Amino acid sequence: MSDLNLLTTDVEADLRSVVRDLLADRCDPAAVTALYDGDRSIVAELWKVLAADLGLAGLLVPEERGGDGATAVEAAAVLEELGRAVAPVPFLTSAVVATTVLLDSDSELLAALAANERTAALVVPLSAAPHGALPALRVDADGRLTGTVTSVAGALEADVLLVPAAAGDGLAVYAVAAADAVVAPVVSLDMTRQLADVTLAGATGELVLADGEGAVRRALAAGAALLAAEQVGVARWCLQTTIDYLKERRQFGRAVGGFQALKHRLADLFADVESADAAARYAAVTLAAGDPDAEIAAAVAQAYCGDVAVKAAEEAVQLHAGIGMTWEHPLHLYLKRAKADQIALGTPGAHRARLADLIDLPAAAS
Amino acid sequence: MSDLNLLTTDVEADLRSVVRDLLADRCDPAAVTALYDGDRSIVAELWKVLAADLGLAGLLVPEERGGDGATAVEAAAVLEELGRAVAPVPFLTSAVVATTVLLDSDSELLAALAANERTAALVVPLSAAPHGALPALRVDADGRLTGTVTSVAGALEADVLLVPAAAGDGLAVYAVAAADAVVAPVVSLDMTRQLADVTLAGATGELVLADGEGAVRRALAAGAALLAAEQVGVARWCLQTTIDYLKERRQFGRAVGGFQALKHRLADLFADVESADAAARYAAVTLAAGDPDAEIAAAVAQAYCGDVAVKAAEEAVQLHAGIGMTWEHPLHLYLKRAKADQIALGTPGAHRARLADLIDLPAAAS
Amino acid sequence: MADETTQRAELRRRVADFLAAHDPAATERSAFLQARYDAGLAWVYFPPGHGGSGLPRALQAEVDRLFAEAGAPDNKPESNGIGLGMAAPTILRFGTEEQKERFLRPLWTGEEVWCQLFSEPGAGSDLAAVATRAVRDGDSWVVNGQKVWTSGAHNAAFAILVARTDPDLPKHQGITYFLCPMTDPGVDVRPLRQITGEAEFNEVFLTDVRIPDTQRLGAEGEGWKVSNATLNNERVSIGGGAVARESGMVGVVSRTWREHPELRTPELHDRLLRLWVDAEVARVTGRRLRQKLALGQPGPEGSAAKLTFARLAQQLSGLELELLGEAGLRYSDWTMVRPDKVDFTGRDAGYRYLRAKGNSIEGGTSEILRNIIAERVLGLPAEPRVDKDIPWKELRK
Amino acid sequence: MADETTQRAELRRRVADFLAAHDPAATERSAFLQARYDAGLAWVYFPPGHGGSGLPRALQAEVDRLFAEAGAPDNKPESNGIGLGMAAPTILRFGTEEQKERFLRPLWTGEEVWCQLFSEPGAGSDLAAVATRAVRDGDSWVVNGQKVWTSGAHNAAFAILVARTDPDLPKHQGITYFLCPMTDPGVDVRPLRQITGEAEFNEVFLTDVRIPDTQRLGAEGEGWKVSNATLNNERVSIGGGAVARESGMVGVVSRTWREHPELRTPELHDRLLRLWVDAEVARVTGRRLRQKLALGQPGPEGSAAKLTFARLAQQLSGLELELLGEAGLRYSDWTMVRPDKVDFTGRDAGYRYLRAKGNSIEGGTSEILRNIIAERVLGLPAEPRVDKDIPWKELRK
Repeated sequence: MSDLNLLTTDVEADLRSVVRDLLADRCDPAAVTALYDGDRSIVAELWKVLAADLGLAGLLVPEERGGDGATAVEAAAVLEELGRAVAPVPFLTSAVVATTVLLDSDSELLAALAANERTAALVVPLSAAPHGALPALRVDADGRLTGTVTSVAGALEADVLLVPAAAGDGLAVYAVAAADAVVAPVVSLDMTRQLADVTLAGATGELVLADGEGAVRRALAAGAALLAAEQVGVARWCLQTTIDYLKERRQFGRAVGGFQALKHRLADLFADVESADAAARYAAVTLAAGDPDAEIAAAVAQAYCGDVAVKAAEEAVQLHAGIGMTWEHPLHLYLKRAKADQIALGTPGAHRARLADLIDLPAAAS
Repeated sequence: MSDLNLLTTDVEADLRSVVRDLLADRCDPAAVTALYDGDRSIVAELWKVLAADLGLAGLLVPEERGGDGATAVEAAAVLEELGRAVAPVPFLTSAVVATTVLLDSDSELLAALAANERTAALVVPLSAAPHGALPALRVDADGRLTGTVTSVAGALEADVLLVPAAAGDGLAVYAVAAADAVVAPVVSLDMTRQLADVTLAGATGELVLADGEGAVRRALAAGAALLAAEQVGVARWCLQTTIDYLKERRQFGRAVGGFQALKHRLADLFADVESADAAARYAAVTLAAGDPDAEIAAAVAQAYCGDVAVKAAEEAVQLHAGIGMTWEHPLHLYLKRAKADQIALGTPGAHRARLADLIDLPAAAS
Repeated sequence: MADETTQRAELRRRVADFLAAHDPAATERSAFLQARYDAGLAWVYFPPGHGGSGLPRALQAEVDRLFAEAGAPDNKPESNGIGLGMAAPTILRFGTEEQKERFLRPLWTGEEVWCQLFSEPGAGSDLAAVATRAVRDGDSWVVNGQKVWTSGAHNAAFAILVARTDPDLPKHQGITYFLCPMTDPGVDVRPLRQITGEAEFNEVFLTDVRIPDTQRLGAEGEGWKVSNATLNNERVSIGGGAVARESGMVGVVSRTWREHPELRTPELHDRLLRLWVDAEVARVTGRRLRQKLALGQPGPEGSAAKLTFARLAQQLSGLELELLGEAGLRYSDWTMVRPDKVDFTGRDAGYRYLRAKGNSIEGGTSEILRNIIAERVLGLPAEPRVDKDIPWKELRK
Repeated sequence: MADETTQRAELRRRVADFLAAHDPAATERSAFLQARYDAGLAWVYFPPGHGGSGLPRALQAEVDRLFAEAGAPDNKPESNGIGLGMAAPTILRFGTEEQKERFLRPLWTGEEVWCQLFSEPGAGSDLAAVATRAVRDGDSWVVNGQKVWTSGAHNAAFAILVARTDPDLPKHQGITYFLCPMTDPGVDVRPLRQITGEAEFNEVFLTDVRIPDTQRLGAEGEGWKVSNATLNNERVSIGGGAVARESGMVGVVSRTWREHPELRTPELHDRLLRLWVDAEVARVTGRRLRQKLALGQPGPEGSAAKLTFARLAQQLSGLELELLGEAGLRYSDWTMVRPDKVDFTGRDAGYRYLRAKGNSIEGGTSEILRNIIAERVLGLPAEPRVDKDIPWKELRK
């Protein structure tokens, strides 16, 4: 790792600041909260601005296929900002995961994603880990797909679905128009990334990858590595918001942030968030560089950052006390995102178990 | 459990106060510390006073066999006080574990233990869990015993050794004079309960139990249940000593104990120690009553109290800071006892694993 | 002990006599409850004349069991937790004879439900910072201000209320305690939605609410002392709940574990076992606490028990979501409702996780409880106080 | 970056030239080191004339590597950690030209080893409470007092020392920083045995020790500021150690795990994996910190890194004893010795466990580091201070 730069680059800092300013303008917590009462009006509008106007839809698509040719490092910067704003957009699902699947295919769909003409979602449960079990729909001799996959993220925002289907011992990937599937919204713990149950009943699709298991797993691995940056964003917002509040909030004639027990907890949390930041960055940098350490780095980042984001959100609720329990304060949006993110793409425990193989720390023989 | 009294009885309070006063007089920390430099002079003297003068050697022996006929509740009270003073005496090994083995036998040895004419030790490693693997020495046709058992507690203080030996599929128990064995002292992490490696090379012994595995396991289980009380004693001393010190110690112009971060840690530790006390007491009370819950209670107490004692000792060192790291301050005696006790008679993890069976929370199928 | 045995036998006899005279099947519910109160068989540890018989608190479970076994109607304690747990003991201790006469009987029978008007947006942990003003006007007080975190306010007939009566005094000295009619037209109750989606609590706006001086509890300026007595009762009742093994959150998660072998992993197994052990230890510790309380040896474990209860509820419910995995990503319903009662372990795992976050805030935050343990139990120095001797009105808010 | 590449190439050329002129195999050790110092190739980020070349700190590893590869003798940095890590940067920053001239060269070559006389029995975390007195006497100072936790005092030629020079001023203002000769007959060094059995540190009793005023570092009364600069260096160097994966305690415990399949259990497995992840994250965090420092962007992670280092060392070494089980109950040797150097991961598991307890105390307790992070990094209010403006001599001790 000696040559990998772990510091923020100028390119990334510019991108980050553009995204942050835009979200400050266009991603109002009240509009995000309205998602919980079924008002999804913010989603399409915000995604249009981010995907098309800022060009984020094609961030990871090579220039020769119509994209920006940026790397995982820039995608991580975007995800950190999206996490910081609990932004309800399909960047992770379409511009990272579905895009990475399509990088292995020569489908024209990739260019359509890059141009934000289409938005895609890989049809797996959000909880699917890169190295875990994958769904596989039945495909008949006429190429018609049948089956249901539950708890799919990004499906509600997608107009095209990437569907894994059984193909001999392996997995093929088909692109199916969302209009040809039943996409049933799910009441989700995190309504800022609302899930859907996707059912296909004999729908036809375009075969995009005949032998696609590797691509699907790579896409989930990239998603997991970069989800860590989103988790850092969530954690940073929670930490900073809590610090700001505790400097203002007075009880017992003093700023609450001056009470040493809280200071020490915030100091520990700060150390955790800084560490999570470094772990997420290392995962992004090794992924971007195609470094052999990328797989370990991703597992480490997922084993670490998911718990830190949950801890930051939980500490934020506790230290805000009453006001942190209200619907009115945006904190609950972060708590729900953090908890859902902890389960997304494999729990920390699942990533630790995977890591045991990668680093030769085997489990007890039973 | 509705009828079991969890409060201190008068009998127990009296016993406790006699033992505590005696230890305050006779168990000077400097003399205990000298054990680490090989000066074991305190051991025999202190044990004589406790075992003979106070009659603690026969506490658990029924009156009709020459003892006090007291219960596990009184033994727990004694052990808590011994823990509080890190007293280097073989009460646990001889008066609890070895005595419990002999309760199943009609050997005269029990009366000799009760009268403090003899002191015994069960020849198993101190780390042996009640439900774990047990050593079994070879016994030849002439009844001669051969083999080595390492890290045996109480052997240095014993004049008679209770030796488990292979007997068909089961385990017999022989009593062997310590003089007929090689008892090699071990440099131990906790020199206040110094271990020894015991080697028998064809020694002859008295058969005290032909079918002794059950008795040995019951003895270790009683030891484990009551070790929890010792751990509570260690934890209480650490907590109280730290509180007392932090009320006196001044830094930054204030008593250090007034700093809120430390106050909150001590409040949490207090809650842990009170809980450990209740857990240890419930284990002793159910053991004394022959309650069907005794096995679960012992596993719970061992899973809980060992970690609390270690935490209390570690917090005490940290909050004493520099002085807590010195040889001069008795705290290190407690840290070493706490850490050794955590491993003794099964680690907390081993007791949790055992508990999984008892409470029907099975492990993952692998 | 012999004494308690005698008391217990005598109590059984009295209950049997009462049931013989008031057939539960044939007596109208509220008449039955009123008669039970008048017979001193309501809260038996209360004094005679106020629903009790001056017996040890330990006998209450016995009498409740006897009535339940006879099929008698109960006073729906879950619908009047604040009244029974907090208002009643405070009225008993600080009330005038007339106040006890007027309020305790309908409180116990459930005819009058109570709520609590203590917390304010600017006075959470620092309850003595209450800014709600009560101004004397003849034989009444006129109250203006805003309260929050009031459960059951929309069903309540009365509230226990603290308000500032003298802003010229230091903050702890100018507070008075009132029994406030919730039916006054100046009381405006608005649901306060919380992170679970539902509105279990309310905000209460008080505009020129009139309270007769006869409904002042304790002396003018004594409200701090009175409210502390109330809060101590709250903490004992919150911390001292469950008794059966695997009660509460640990039971819920253990059942999930047993019913879903396919979800089990080694790491979750050890975490669950650790929490199971902690929960069992907390249960035994609570049992010991109740034995102490029954003997009149109140220990410091009340605050410690609440700390542990909250931590366990949070860790267990968080673990359950990880265990459930995909199913943990789904929620039952975000629709805003006003639930009739709180059920920490009810609904789905997501609800339990979110609701448990309140356990370390409501009824005294865990931070305040740690201060209490450190200062009152361990005798460590108090926090430096800068606001103790300054007139309330001059404090920076 | 282009600039650094040029600098790096130029540096390689200079080292090659130096090695051509000074054959490591043929040059006497101290002559070689002195020549390296004089060539500005000692600590290359120091200024020219003081052993350096004013280069970025990032290049130090490169020059050390080049010399090591050539088989050149090094300056035994492990034997003079206080000198190189703390005294040298402080002398460079606050010293007069004469002081830099006199002290830096023999310090770097290892001819003069340094130790630190800061802590006292009554001044641990509260370093500004030092009671050791220095009284002016002509061109010298006469020092009396007691210091503790001094490592290497018995081998040291000099010490960095803080002493109180004006007790009439508030505590932070009356302190002065000195370079104290350890060869003075008034210096009495006594080993301080610690919980591991050995005496890694010393108590140092100072009786009428004379220090020339030319060995005062910084102005009279400026000792607080100077010592803080020293301590910041200490924390960076403590926190910024390991670089290779599985360096330090995590590597030791991982090896034990790999070598002993028979000791493995599921619960220990997950605990080890958690700590392995934490250690790896700490390693990456440290790597980023060093990249920041190399670019002159010192971040706040120095204190955080030390916190994490201590926590991991303690948790891992505690875990190892549980993993070892029976073997964890045995210890190597309690005999009192004075070790030449500290090895946190050496000896047996019991030693590692006990020694690691010091990691959160020495060089700033974890509690002090949390205060520093909270106040200086997060900008939270400082602790209420009661001793700030009162003359030292009037403070309650």
